[in-house]
Amino acid sequence: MLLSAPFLFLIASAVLAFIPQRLRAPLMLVTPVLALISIIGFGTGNHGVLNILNFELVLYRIDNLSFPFGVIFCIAAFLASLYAWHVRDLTQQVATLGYAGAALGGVFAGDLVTLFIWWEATAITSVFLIFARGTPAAMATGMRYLIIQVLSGVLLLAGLLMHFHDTGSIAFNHLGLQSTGTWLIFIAFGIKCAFPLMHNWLQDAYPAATVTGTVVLSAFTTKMAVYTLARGYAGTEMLVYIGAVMTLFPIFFAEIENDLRRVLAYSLNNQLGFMVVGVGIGTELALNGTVAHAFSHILYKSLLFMSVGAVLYRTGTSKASELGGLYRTMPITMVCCVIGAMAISAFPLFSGFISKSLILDAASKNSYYVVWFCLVVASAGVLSHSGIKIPFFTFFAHDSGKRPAEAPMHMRIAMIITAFLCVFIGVFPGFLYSILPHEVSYKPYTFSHVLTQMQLLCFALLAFVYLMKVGLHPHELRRVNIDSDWVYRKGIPSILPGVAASVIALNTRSREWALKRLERLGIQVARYASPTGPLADGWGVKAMVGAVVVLMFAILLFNLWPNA
Amino acid sequence: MKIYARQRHRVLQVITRLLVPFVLIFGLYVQFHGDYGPGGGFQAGVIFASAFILYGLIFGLQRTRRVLPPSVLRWLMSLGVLIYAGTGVLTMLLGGNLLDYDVLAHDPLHGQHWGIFAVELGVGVTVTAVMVSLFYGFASKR
Amino acid sequence: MMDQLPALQVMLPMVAAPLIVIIRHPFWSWLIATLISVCACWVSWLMLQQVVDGSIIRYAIGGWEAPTGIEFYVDRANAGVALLVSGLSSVVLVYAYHSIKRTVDTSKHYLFYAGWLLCLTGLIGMVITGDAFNVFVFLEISSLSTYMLIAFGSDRQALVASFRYLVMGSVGASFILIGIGFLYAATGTLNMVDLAARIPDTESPRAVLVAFSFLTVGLMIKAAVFPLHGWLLNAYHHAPIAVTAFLAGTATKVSLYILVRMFFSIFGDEYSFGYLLLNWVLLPSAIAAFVTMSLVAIYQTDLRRMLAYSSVAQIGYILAGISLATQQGLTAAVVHMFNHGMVKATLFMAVGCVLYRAGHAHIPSLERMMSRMPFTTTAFILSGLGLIGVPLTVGFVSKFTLINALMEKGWWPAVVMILASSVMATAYIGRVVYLMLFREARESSASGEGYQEVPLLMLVPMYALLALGLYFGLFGSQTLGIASGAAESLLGGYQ
Amino acid sequence: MKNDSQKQVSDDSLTPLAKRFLWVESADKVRLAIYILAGLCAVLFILDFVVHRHAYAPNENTPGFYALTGFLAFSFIVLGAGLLRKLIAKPEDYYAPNAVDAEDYPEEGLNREEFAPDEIVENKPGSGS
Repeated sequence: MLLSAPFLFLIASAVLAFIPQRLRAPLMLVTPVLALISIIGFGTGNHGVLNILNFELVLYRIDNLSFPFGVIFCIAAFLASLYAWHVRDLTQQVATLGYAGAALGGVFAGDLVTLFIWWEATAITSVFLIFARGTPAAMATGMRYLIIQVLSGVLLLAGLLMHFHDTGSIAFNHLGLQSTGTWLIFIAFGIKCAFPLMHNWLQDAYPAATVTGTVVLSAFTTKMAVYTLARGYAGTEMLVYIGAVMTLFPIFFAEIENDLRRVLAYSLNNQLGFMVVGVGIGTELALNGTVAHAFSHILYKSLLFMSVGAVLYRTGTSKASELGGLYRTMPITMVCCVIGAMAISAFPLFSGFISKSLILDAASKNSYYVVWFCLVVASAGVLSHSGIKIPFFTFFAHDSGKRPAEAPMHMRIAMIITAFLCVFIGVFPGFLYSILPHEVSYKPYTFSHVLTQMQLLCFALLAFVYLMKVGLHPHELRRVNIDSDWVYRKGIPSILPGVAASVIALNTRSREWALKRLERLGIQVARYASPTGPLADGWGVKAMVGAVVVLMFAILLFNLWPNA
Repeated sequence: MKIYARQRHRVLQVITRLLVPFVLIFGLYVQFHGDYGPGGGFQAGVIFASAFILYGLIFGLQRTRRVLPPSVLRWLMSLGVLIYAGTGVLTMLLGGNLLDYDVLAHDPLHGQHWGIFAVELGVGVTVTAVMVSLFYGFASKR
Repeated sequence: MMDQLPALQVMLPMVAAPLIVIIRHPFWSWLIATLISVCACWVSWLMLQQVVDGSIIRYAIGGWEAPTGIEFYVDRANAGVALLVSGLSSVVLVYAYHSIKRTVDTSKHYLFYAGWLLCLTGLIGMVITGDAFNVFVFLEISSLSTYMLIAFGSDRQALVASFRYLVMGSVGASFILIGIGFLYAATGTLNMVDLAARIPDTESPRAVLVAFSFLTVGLMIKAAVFPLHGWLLNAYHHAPIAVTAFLAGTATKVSLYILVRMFFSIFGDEYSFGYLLLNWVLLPSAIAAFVTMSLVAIYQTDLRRMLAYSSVAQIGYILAGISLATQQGLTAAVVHMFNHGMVKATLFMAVGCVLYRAGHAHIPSLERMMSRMPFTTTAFILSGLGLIGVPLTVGFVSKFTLINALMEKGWWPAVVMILASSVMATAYIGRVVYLMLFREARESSASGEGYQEVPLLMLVPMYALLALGLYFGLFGSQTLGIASGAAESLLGGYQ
Repeated sequence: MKNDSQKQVSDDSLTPLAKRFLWVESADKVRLAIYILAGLCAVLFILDFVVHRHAYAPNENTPGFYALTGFLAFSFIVLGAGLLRKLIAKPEDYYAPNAVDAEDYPEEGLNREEFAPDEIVENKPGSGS
């Protein structure tokens, strides 16, 4: 069991702390490779079945659905480690491996209890990637992130307990929305999957992480959530509509967002929407689409985060308003970024094309026409914020005058490998299709499909050109845009003083009274429980004998009762 | 308790000297007659010890300690327990259950006889030693 | 020889104790005690193997068959408890060598180890005997030697503590004796199996009732059930730490075992709980135990005392499981006896290590223990997690089973109370852990020399026990399986 | 497209890869690119009338459906987003000090390095750091 992929990561992350500096980065590269070998070596089936407390815990379930996620997680961990070769911060290194291991553990968990443990582990390990930025603001952001993640875990725990109480089983198979317990689990998954109105943590936290941390963060948590949804709630119709909303609304926010890493976070949210729609449809084709899209998404989203991260690494900013014209001195980063942008926009011959179309096809085949149309619109939107905005405002547009050096060697290698994979999957979809959960008969490269996609994208591009020429395209401004998280970040805190003031004004006396009571209670408790207090001390022989008499009396009384 | 070891208790001393052997013999009698009649290790031990206690009352602690040093007592205490437990172990070694005296001799009757004898001896030795050391303990501490 | 195991179990330490007194050599007496204890442990392991399938060993002492003679009665339940007792004794004895050398005068070592073996004899005897009066005899053997062991504590308070325990223990023992006497008067037998058979048709139910009440209260004193726990605190606090570790793991558990045996096997759960409403006494005192004692533990300043209070609280959990009188509740109780025995012994051993180097166990002075005694601190923290009941530890296994059992019966308030007391346990363990790990040493104590780690002979047994605890935490189904079998044996009464 | 005075790096010292993209500086060439795009769009649009597509969704077969959708959706999103910004945009330090929006990325996590043409020329692209 120690050789299973999650534990390999955990062991490696523990070992990191004890080996010299120069061996750490290589170890981080080797671990994902070993883990991948382990996943393939174990083969499909339930491994590591433990019987604890009469529960059957399945620590390592490899099947058609979890296998592709395991593979892509290993790849993502490898690429992120390569990208982070320069990092000398032990905390981040340990967190990276631990986080990847926890996410793998979640994906391979065959029961809800194991899932819960890994679920919380992802939260706890990943937050260090945000803390590692080291500023007080990052600490605050990390705490917000952690609270929401842990809340998700708590909901999962509550849900699984209720589910266990209802059914007597903790197996993690199809759950469906059938009871309060499964609803709670659904919400827990939804939080990590950034459902609308539960999404804020994503956009809040990812831009606050370190350069390399964001790359790591982007790969795991949300995709683990997509996996759990696909496992537990495939075919739940509500997900189709949730997913449709998810694809649409982040686009608008992404469009006007200045921080490019937050743009990418919104775009990540939008891409998750596609996957959630796939899960909601729940047919074999749709699930294939979800898995395929998660697979290719991890790659191109990592690539985009890497390129923006490289820019940040060299220039100190990732704000669109501060950047521009960097193609001169960072051409390789630029090319990689453009490849990532084309992949996410689903240009033919790129990975997004062959995965997203599965979901779109499933939507129209199952008569979700409105949703299908939303997805088409969203595809145009993806082009707007990720396909054009990211590379254009970073590397072209107006010249910011910045002349940073090209990204470091290891970053370039990481980006080139990732870019290659994006193209490779797009050109040879068979490789990806062969590891999908179900048999794939879909042919992405039909003439009409290529044609319609090209029409969509080219006309969208045309619209972009037109809007730029007319000057209607929003300028990049140093602004933040409030999202629904305003409610708990500003709204409630701003109302609170007012409410509190009125409460105080109205109830000063009663509050004081209550506080005094509480304080007195505290003092009383402390007095009784303190080492010299009566609860703790004073159990002399006399008191004890007294207690004996009382107890004896009580027992006799209770015993005689029925006789009398 | 105060120990008087003075000349003016000559009468007591003489009588004690006379009494002690009889007490001891009576103790032994109770001990060894225990398996047929009233008696046994506990009673015998106490009677046996009372001889020493009497001696100690009259002649003082020092002299009694010379007769029966505490180190010997400790040894005797353990020995008694060992005799008792050893009998049990012996029966086990001989193939019976714990304290199954039947196996100690050729026929069960003799076996029972020997077994009780040994066990009671152990009890007697221990009780004697414990009683005397209790006496020492109380007498020496004020 | 295999059929002589029950007798061997008792005779080994009993023969060795006087031998040690004769030998009188500190080292050799330690070695003999340890070896004998290990042998006893091995014997009880073999015994458990014989009965784990549900069979029963009945060993007639002196060849006199049951109702007439005294017998040892071994089934799954008490073989397990015997293994716990002898196993903990062995581990703690290995550990005790250095620790005792520090606290007890060398010239008295032989007495200490002889007393230890006698205590072991008594405890094991209580567990495996099938005769009610014999229970009392062995109880006295173990109690008397325990008083002695406690009095070996290094400070003068130890004598007082020992004396207080002696008074309370004697009250308890006499209650038990009176109870047994009434039982004998009512039924004319002392053999437990026979008692169980005769009690239902006895002509004097009042006498049985009184016997039941006396036995219950007497055993509750010996088991330190909540309002009767007063002796335990000082005893655990002032006894030599090895003794505390041993007693905390075994003595109260054995009494609880006798209590369970009595409730379920002799009187039968119908009688104890269905008819006599005992859970109106047991459950309230259990809940009061784990709520108030956990609360009190938070405020303690001495580590030993804190753990002593926590012990009383944990006994409350076991009692709560017993008072459920269901298969699952009893399983929880039995498994918690084991788990808590292991965890608490480990914790006290860790405290002993601290005492060994620091000379005190004053909680506020334990800052930065991690940097001074990393291994000890790690052991303390890990087993502390087990005490709290963090998932994947033994504490979780038993607490979870208990909560499940309570929920099955629908006793939600009790569940809430358990959760509340778990929070308190987190508070009192967490406070110590926080101090040990994080707080910067104050100037005054920082100026003192850093401690070193304790000798290997102390670390190894501690870690062995810790590893065992972790193992059973991960693979809880093994202990649960045995405990469930034990519960079955107990609930089923005598065949 | 402007501010040549800001450049400390002359275009000649750029790497060959970067030089290939210099056309974006020239307004003519950009215009040419736009014409090419427009031409491509026209071709794609016409193809729609020629090719028969198999479709599930209603209207999907209507010629120009995708073209129109792409153009309109994009415009709608961009314009809608512009309006949205009017509603929700706040100064960058709106959430400060509890958010990273307004702060600079900590220097210790960065490796700012100016482009050094000599080094690139010597080593050719793909080296450095």
